[in-house]
Amino acid sequence: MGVRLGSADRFTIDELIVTCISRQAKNSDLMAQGIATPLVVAGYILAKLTHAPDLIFAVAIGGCITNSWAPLSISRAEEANLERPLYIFSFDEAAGTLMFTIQPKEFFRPAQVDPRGDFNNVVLGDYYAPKLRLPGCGGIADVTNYSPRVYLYVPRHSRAVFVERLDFVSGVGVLEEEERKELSILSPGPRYLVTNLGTFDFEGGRMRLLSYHPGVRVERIQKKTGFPLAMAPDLHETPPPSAEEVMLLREEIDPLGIRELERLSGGRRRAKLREIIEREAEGF
Amino acid sequence: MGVRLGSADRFTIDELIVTCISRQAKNSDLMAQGIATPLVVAGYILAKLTHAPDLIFAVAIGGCITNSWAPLSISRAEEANLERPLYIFSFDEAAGTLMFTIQPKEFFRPAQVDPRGDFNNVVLGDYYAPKLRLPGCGGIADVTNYSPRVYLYVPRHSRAVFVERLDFVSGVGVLEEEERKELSILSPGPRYLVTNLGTFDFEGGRMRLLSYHPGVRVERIQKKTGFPLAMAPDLHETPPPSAEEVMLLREEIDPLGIRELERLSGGRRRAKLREIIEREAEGF
Amino acid sequence: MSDKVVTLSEAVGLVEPGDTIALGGMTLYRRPVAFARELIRSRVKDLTLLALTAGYESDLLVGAGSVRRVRTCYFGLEIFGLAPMFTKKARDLEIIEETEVSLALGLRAALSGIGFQPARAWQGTDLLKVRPDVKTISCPYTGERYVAFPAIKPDVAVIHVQESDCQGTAILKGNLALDREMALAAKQTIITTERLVEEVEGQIATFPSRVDAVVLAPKGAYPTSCYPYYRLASQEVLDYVDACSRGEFEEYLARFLDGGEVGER
Amino acid sequence: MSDKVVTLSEAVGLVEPGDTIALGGMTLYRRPVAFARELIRSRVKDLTLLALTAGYESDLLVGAGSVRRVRTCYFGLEIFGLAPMFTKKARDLEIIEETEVSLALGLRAALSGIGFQPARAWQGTDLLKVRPDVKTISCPYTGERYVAFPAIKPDVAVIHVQESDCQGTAILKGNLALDREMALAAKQTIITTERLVEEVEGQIATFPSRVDAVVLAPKGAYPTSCYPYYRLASQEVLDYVDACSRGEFEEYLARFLDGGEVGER
Repeated sequence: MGVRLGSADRFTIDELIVTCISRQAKNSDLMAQGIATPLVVAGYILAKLTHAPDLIFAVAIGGCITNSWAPLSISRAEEANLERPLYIFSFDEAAGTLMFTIQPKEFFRPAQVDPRGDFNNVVLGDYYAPKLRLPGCGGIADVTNYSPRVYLYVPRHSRAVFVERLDFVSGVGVLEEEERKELSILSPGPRYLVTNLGTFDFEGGRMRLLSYHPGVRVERIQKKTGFPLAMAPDLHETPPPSAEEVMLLREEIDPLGIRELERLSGGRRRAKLREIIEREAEGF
Repeated sequence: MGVRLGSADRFTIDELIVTCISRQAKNSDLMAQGIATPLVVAGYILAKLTHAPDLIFAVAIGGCITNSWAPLSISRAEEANLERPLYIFSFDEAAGTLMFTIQPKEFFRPAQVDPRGDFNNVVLGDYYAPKLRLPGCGGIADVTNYSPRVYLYVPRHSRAVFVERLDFVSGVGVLEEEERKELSILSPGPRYLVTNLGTFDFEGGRMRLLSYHPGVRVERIQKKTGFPLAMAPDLHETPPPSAEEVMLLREEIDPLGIRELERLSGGRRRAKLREIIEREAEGF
Repeated sequence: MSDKVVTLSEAVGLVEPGDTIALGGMTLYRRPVAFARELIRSRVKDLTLLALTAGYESDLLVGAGSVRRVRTCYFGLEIFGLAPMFTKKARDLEIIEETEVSLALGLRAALSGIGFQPARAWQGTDLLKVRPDVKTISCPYTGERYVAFPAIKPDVAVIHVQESDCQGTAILKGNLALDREMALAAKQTIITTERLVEEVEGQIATFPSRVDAVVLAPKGAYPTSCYPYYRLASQEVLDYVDACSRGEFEEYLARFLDGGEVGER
Repeated sequence: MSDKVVTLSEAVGLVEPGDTIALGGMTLYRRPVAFARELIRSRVKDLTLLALTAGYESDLLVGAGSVRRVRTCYFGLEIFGLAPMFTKKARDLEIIEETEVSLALGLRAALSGIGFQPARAWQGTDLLKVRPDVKTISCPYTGERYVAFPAIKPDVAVIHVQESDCQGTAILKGNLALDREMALAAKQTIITTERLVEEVEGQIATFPSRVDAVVLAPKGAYPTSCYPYYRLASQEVLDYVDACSRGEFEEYLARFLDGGEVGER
């Protein structure tokens, strides 16, 4: 979906997702950025430019902690992150001690999610004869053992993503107290999930609709989900981005529209990518 | 014992000990320096200025690795070490991984040594009602579990130091193969020992005289040792420092005579210390 | 100290078939691409490829058939999408699942000279099922069960750096990834460097006693980045993805192998 | 972000009787001496003193009766000799033997959120006899027996730094000791700083989310050093040793407590 130009009260679904991500960041939070997550990066920067000016970022690209930001970029992300780092870490330190201790919030993008918030980034189909081998889970199987600040986002909500049973569990959801204890798991599971259709949590160990995005019917969300959803008592429409948020996103944070890549695939994605890279090369 | 001025073929026992330490350093070695060990620091620098120009130092004061050196100093040791460090480490890294991996040579000064090279830096007398509580063993109980490069020096050889049985074992000596395996100990025990009377090793698991210092009779060494010594087949006189080595020590490496402190105690030590500190304050 | 400077092809000669080879950098950042090119040319096979995150040059190694086994926590091209040859050949590769913690602590165990490192990780996931070699251990204090990650000791580590001296004392600018740990843990370590200098300045990243070969390889990470000297050559990576999507990996590989030490747009 | 700047006496107020208090720096280098002075004035007792190496201010704390228990791998005055009050009172103190590894890995276990860290250390020594709380563990891969060092979580860490901002983002120059680890592992962390700055430059050593109080304390490490601002005041340390050797600790202590925040020769 392209950016619809026009008055600022109009917004794309990408922009709504970014805004939802932004709203989960509180001031002074430390926010972790994985790789290939432009919607997340845009969301964090949006928070910093609006309600959370003291936000700090722990970034994988560049391997550092920084409180500065630059517009989204493909070719220049690393140098932007490393321009004024507060702390450069090795992954020995990051994975071994630092991330446990400073406990960043992080948004992960799962390929599959089950009703209690377990998720999968490793493989689709049978593990030993996969339909599709995915890149792997990075540090998700680590973080979801201890972090109270696991957040999820799914740019393309579908029954292929939200399944009753995962092909492979690589991220831990909301477990029963007894199971958590037996497995020495400290994490309470994912705290929040935003998709292109609505926002959710896993309160009580079952995925629950908190809000539906403007123009999306609850029935459609349920239909696109491979298991029955719980409904929050105060179920409501997701508040749209403000005019200022949309303006910041389009003009300051992501003028090249890199955030749109997360909702594209195949040839359309490659074409968009080439367009962005060419514009970057021209110095945008 | 003060520095005897005069022709350079004369030398003090401190200078002979320093020279023996120096000779254990091979070019390109990494040499670790603990705290309060001026004889060792002088020995390492002497090696660097003579046969081992590429020597690298891992220093506790300053917490870094460096290949530069400065004359011995009390007030300025830290800034000298930190002037041009190659690597600043935290003790988490140093103790946790780095020292095991880069395996420096280190000279330790034990308060007691037993026949097989176990040693003690924790307490004299009964542990729970000590005659004298010592500062503690630093990392000795760690290093002697794995390092093949443990070296010892004892500036005042006596029956109080070399005892049949230690009051407390805080450094591991030469164990039987079976015992080493049972205790997961990789270190073969101390490789070398220099005292004010001679040089030794622990070949075969028993302290063995390798060389007697000029003017020292073997009988005297045995008499000053609280257990029978083995004798090396090629037992010989310790080669004295060269004129150049003595000159370097007195004029370049330790013009203030800080190395002498290790052989003094009580009021004489404090007086010497005050003299050195005052000379340092005057800008020597 | 002995000068360890050799050619790329001499350095590749240190790699034996069957070796576990650890490549430094992250995905598309400071990867030893020039080394990978020479490694493919050498026709050494059966390698186990170890990487924090495997990207461009790893995919070429897989596509070229140099690799039998992969150990990484991520194999992909980040914003450029899936790694085409890894994705295509996944069924034929032996994939040893890793995560950030299992890689970091595996290397740390080797660096600490012990067999394992404990962590609160992996439990409740299927990773332990597909890694039956990974054991758990009970904490003697809390009674909790932790995963005991086994030591990882690569046969060869290859790290691309900004500056090194002739003995292998090198520095890294930005992005440390797991390079320092790989360089220390490996049985043999190869440094490829943008610049050979008389003496490096700043915090060193490698210790000469643990470095076996130094190769001068300017632009040796291209088309991946080498901060701050050059940035990621996004068009080149996209060309690779496009070529693969047209089924033209072999043609791309031929061009890549032809490319000499330096690629430029 | 909230400003955490308080006075020394407010910061000392965070320390409760019975607390384990971790002091940063090493022996005679970058010690929180101004804080120790205020701590003695506060008459808080029964403290467990944790230090990588305990030196000048630790000996004063012991002499003044603030400390009941000591956890360190070295308690002394380096080239100045034994720490007089520690040596004198050793029989009355509870001494928990530590080494570099047990301290470093104890803090690391806390930072990793687990109960222990394994190491090849202490075996064949008497340390395990006098630390019956320290257990061993069998490696599930090699079968070797390692020591399992228990997590150390200080109640309060006090770190003297060269520069900090008002929120507790601080830097350390030179000599890191175990300060970064103490500051992260402690339940509460107090920074005393030579300078308060708007924004620190360079690699940070502390994270504001883990800092509770910031105290401006110029010359706050005197007579120990604060590289590169001032060096070890050797004459002052020697005066202390001399005073103690004349049996005049109490007189020295009175002068020390009188000394205000800054001592100068």
